[in-house]
Amino acid sequence: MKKSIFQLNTRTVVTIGIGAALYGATSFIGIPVGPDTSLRPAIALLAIFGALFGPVVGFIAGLIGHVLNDVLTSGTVWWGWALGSGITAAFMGLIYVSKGFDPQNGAYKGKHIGLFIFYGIVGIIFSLLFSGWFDIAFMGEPSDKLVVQVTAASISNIIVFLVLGVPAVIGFAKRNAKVSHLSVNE
Amino acid sequence: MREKLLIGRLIDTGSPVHGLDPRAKLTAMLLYAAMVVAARSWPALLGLTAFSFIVMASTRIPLRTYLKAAKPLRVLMLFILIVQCLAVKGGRVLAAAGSWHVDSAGLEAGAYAVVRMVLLVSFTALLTFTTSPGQLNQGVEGMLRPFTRIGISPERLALMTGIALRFIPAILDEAQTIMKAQASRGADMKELPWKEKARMLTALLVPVTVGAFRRAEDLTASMESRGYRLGAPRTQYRPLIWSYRDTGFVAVFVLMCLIVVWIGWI
Amino acid sequence: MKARKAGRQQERAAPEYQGAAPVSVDKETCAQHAEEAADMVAWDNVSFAYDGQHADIDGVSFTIRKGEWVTLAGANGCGKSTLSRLMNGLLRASSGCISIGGIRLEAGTLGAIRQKIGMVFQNPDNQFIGATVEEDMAFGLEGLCLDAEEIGERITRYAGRLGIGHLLRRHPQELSGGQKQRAALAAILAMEPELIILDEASSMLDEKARSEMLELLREMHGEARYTLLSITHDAEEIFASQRVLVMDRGRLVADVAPDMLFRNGELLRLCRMEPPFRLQLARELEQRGVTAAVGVTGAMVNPVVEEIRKWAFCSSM
Amino acid sequence: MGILFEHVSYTYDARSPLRQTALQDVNIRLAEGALTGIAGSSGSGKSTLLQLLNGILLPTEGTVKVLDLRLSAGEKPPKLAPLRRRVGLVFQFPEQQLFARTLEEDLSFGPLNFGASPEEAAHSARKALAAMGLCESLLLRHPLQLSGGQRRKAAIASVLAMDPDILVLDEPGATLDQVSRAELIQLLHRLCREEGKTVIIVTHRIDELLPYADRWVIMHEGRAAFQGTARELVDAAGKLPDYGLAVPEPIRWWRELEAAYGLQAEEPCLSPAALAERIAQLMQMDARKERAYA
Ligand SMILES: Nc1ncnc2c1ncn2[C@@H]1O[C@H](COP(=O)(O)OP(=O)(O)OP(=O)(O)O)[C@@H](O)[C@H]1O
Ligand SMILES: Nc1ncnc2c1ncn2[C@@H]1O[C@H](COP(=O)(O)OP(=O)(O)OP(=O)(O)O)[C@@H](O)[C@H]1O
Ligand SMILES: [Mg+2]
Ligand SMILES: [Mg+2]
Repeated sequence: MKKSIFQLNTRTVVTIGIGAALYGATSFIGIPVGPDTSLRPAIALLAIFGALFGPVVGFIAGLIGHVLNDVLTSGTVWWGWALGSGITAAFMGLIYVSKGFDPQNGAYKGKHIGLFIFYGIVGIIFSLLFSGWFDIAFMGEPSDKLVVQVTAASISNIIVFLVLGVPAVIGFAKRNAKVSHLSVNE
Repeated sequence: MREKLLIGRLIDTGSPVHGLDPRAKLTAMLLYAAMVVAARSWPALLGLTAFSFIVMASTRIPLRTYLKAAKPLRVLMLFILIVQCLAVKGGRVLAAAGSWHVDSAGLEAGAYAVVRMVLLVSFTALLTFTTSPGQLNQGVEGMLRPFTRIGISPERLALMTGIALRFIPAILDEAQTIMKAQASRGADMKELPWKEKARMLTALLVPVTVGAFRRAEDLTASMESRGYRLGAPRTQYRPLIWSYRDTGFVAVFVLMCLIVVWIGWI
Repeated sequence: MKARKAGRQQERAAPEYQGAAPVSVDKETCAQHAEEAADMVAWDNVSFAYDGQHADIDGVSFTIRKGEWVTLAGANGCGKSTLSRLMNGLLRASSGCISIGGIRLEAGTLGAIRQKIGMVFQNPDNQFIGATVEEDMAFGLEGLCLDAEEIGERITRYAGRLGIGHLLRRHPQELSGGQKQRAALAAILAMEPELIILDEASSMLDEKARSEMLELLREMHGEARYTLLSITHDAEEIFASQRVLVMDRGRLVADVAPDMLFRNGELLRLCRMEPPFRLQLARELEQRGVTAAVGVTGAMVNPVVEEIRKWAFCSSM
Repeated sequence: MGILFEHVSYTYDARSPLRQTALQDVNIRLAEGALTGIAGSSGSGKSTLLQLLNGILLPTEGTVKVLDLRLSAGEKPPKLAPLRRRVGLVFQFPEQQLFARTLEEDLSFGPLNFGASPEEAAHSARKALAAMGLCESLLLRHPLQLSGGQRRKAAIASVLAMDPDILVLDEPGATLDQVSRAELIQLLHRLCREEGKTVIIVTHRIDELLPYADRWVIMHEGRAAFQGTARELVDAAGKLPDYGLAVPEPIRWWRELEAAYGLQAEEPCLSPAALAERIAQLMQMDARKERAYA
């Protein structure tokens, strides 16, 4: 059973909390590829939250997760990038709204995957442009640095999304098609 | 991994700053961030630096602990410095190699950006050094109160961030225990070749993710069986109390803000 | 059988309690139970299956009166934890009826019922909500709408009694196994719920902490306000309780007094228990012809003999 | 060779203001091929001690010598894979031990990593499962779909499947029913006697392990407060309350018997059967003596 995307019960709240924690925690892991940019497997998690719980949960979990990670590592929040994380997840979560897609019960079709990839890539690029613009506009960051950073981050995030995120969601859906009693879907 | 979290932790020295209302500290931090953005000249920046030192000193936490907070960003800072040096032209030529040359204006812009960053990062660490995550969360909840009108529920948000805060260390620990479990059965991340490492990373992320969702399940169970219901009335064990000292603290920041703007003006 | 099937179908249709999905049951039997307000817990023919086929809880009926202290015993995997999770609606019975404190467990009453039950889970790791032990204890108390003073008082009292007073500021993850278990217990006991369910809450405690916990439970039980259901494999804890429910492969097979359990070899085998050391010793002595009846001279043997008298053990084993 | 702790200390979060010293200046020798019991009140550092044994934690001070490896504070540790091949550690919480998608995958994870073929791995997985008395129908379940006790048995099985030389178990009996606990101890005892494995068990139920353990270590506030044989433990039993432990019942009985009959030189009988046998003997002697007087 798919729930409305705006329904908030204790479970959703906890899921968002734990999701944010997961994103925040895994954001520590990364293979550096540029200044302040790295291949972060955490991006795959945004895909998972989005696909499994919808854009709203994805957005909040991504945002809070990023903010907390920032707070915990340096004490400073880069709001542009934090919002960016949320936006990415929200875009990826658009797939949740489309008809017939329900990974929790193992229901998905080929076209969903195509759509998911499309949403994901658009989301990544859009959110990074947003973050870059935000930094220039509000934080007074030098713009040349940001061009490099945004490009590097887009590429690395798309790679992670395609290599880890999409297969993870498909794998999850496949598994749920078989096993009916996963702890997640009770 | 856990050690990385260190800088985000409370260091209890019992200073007056520790005792302030988290809302006051949050407001002050926002003002401070505004000051850093507004400080567009060297005198303003120096004034701000001096101000920062005074406030930092009043927390009785050693200065080097603050500097440590900025350490993870050193690569980024170096990068910014280099980019700025190469990009901004003007003033005296300091060094040249072929068609490349570094100008004094470039160096100045670079140094300027770096100082601002160090200030921002190390000073905002003050918030996390002097406030427990729970208090911080309570503070955020308090700050968001006015937004209830537009449909944001601060309690829920606070609960979400609270859970997230509580579980980040837990998840890191879990990742660590899974790594331990895998290592003690012969798959040590540290000792594997690169390609294997990538494979292991997935072998780590999957159980951590699944584990986290199971935690969500267990935690919901635990909360619900302690009678938690969304929106049900609750009392607070440590309610926030705003005192005149909090007003004073914020006032100092407002004043400093005005000074910075004023310096920028003249 | 039929009723169970119908229940399962419903379960599939509405896997969550939030929806108003009535459990298909005999309304009369339930009403009957609800009338007997002295019953804290009343189960009537409850079944449950994780996979929808093999009943993990199979037609279980029992009642626990207010103020009683009952132990649930049984071999590993016989369904004790499942039973406890059915009790507060974390799992949903496929058939049968559960009522707690006279209220029937169903979608609408879930909140009210959970208010009455305090439950310590088998694995202490995932049940901490707060970022410190203190915050965690406060979480439940805040939900009870107590004032700050009362909360503080209860935290100090219960943490002190369970010997974790010095750990209040710690992150739950930074505790040792036994410390975690005591912290989880303290958080529940501090809420002073009407019905306390302990799922192997003492399994990692050392002897001393265990007896401290038992002492506290005894005291709470003495106040007659609390009903206790403890799941345990520990003989000492079983002796402290008034009644033992023995489970075997999802069924309730016995409902006896603790000392009767230890006298009944058949039952002991079913729940894979062994009598405590002194009973084993007494039995061994008996097999060797050393009984209370035999004149015992040595100074030392007297205590054993006394024990033998106490448990009135002669030829039953 | 065996296992040697030399002035070992361990501090959690050593470099932070939140440091917690769990072990302080521990000096222990654990004999090879013996069954050692470790006890101590909760929070005394037992779990920490065990994790030092296979390099999961590295000492913050001092040196741990396991087999032919040295783990020293401040030194770069040698390659640990061979160590882990030979030291199997069962964690205190089985949830932390099991991570794979099915129990079968989990059980064969270790053997596969140490170079067994898939068939061999499957075989040792099944063997370990049988040794722990679990049903094969559980193999396809997710580890978290087991009951608490089954999960613990599965965690132990996952280590048994690797067939390590040194078996280290952290409270393996917690949440197991009593018969399973007794069976487990007998299994470990057999592995120790017949296959020469070194077995180290942390337990809160000293009485259950007493008849089997060759040596004991008692931890107290991060220090090794006592180490020695069962006989020495009986002699030192008076100090146990100081270490926050109750005197185990078998020891209490034996000490009374000892005092009454002057058996201080004897190897103590600590299982119900052995103790009863000894009491019966003593009483027969008494009876004979009485008859002789009469
Ligand atoms: N991850 C951790 N971070 C900080 N401190 C810890 C951590 N784990 C344990 N400690 C502390 O170290 C001390 C020793 O803990 P350890 O887990 O070794 O105890 P233990 O003897 O195994 O106890 P138990 O019988 O309760 O499991 C305890 O005081 C504990 O609070
Ligand atoms: N999530 C689950 N999915 C499927 N089966 C389960 C699940 N949890 C438990 N079981 C099965 O249900 C049965 C009862 O489990 P339960 O946890 O209630 O046992 P228990 O009596 O608490 O045992 P223990 O003493 O080992 O904790 C077991 O056979 C177990 O394998
Ligand atoms: Mg159980
Ligand atoms: Mg331990």
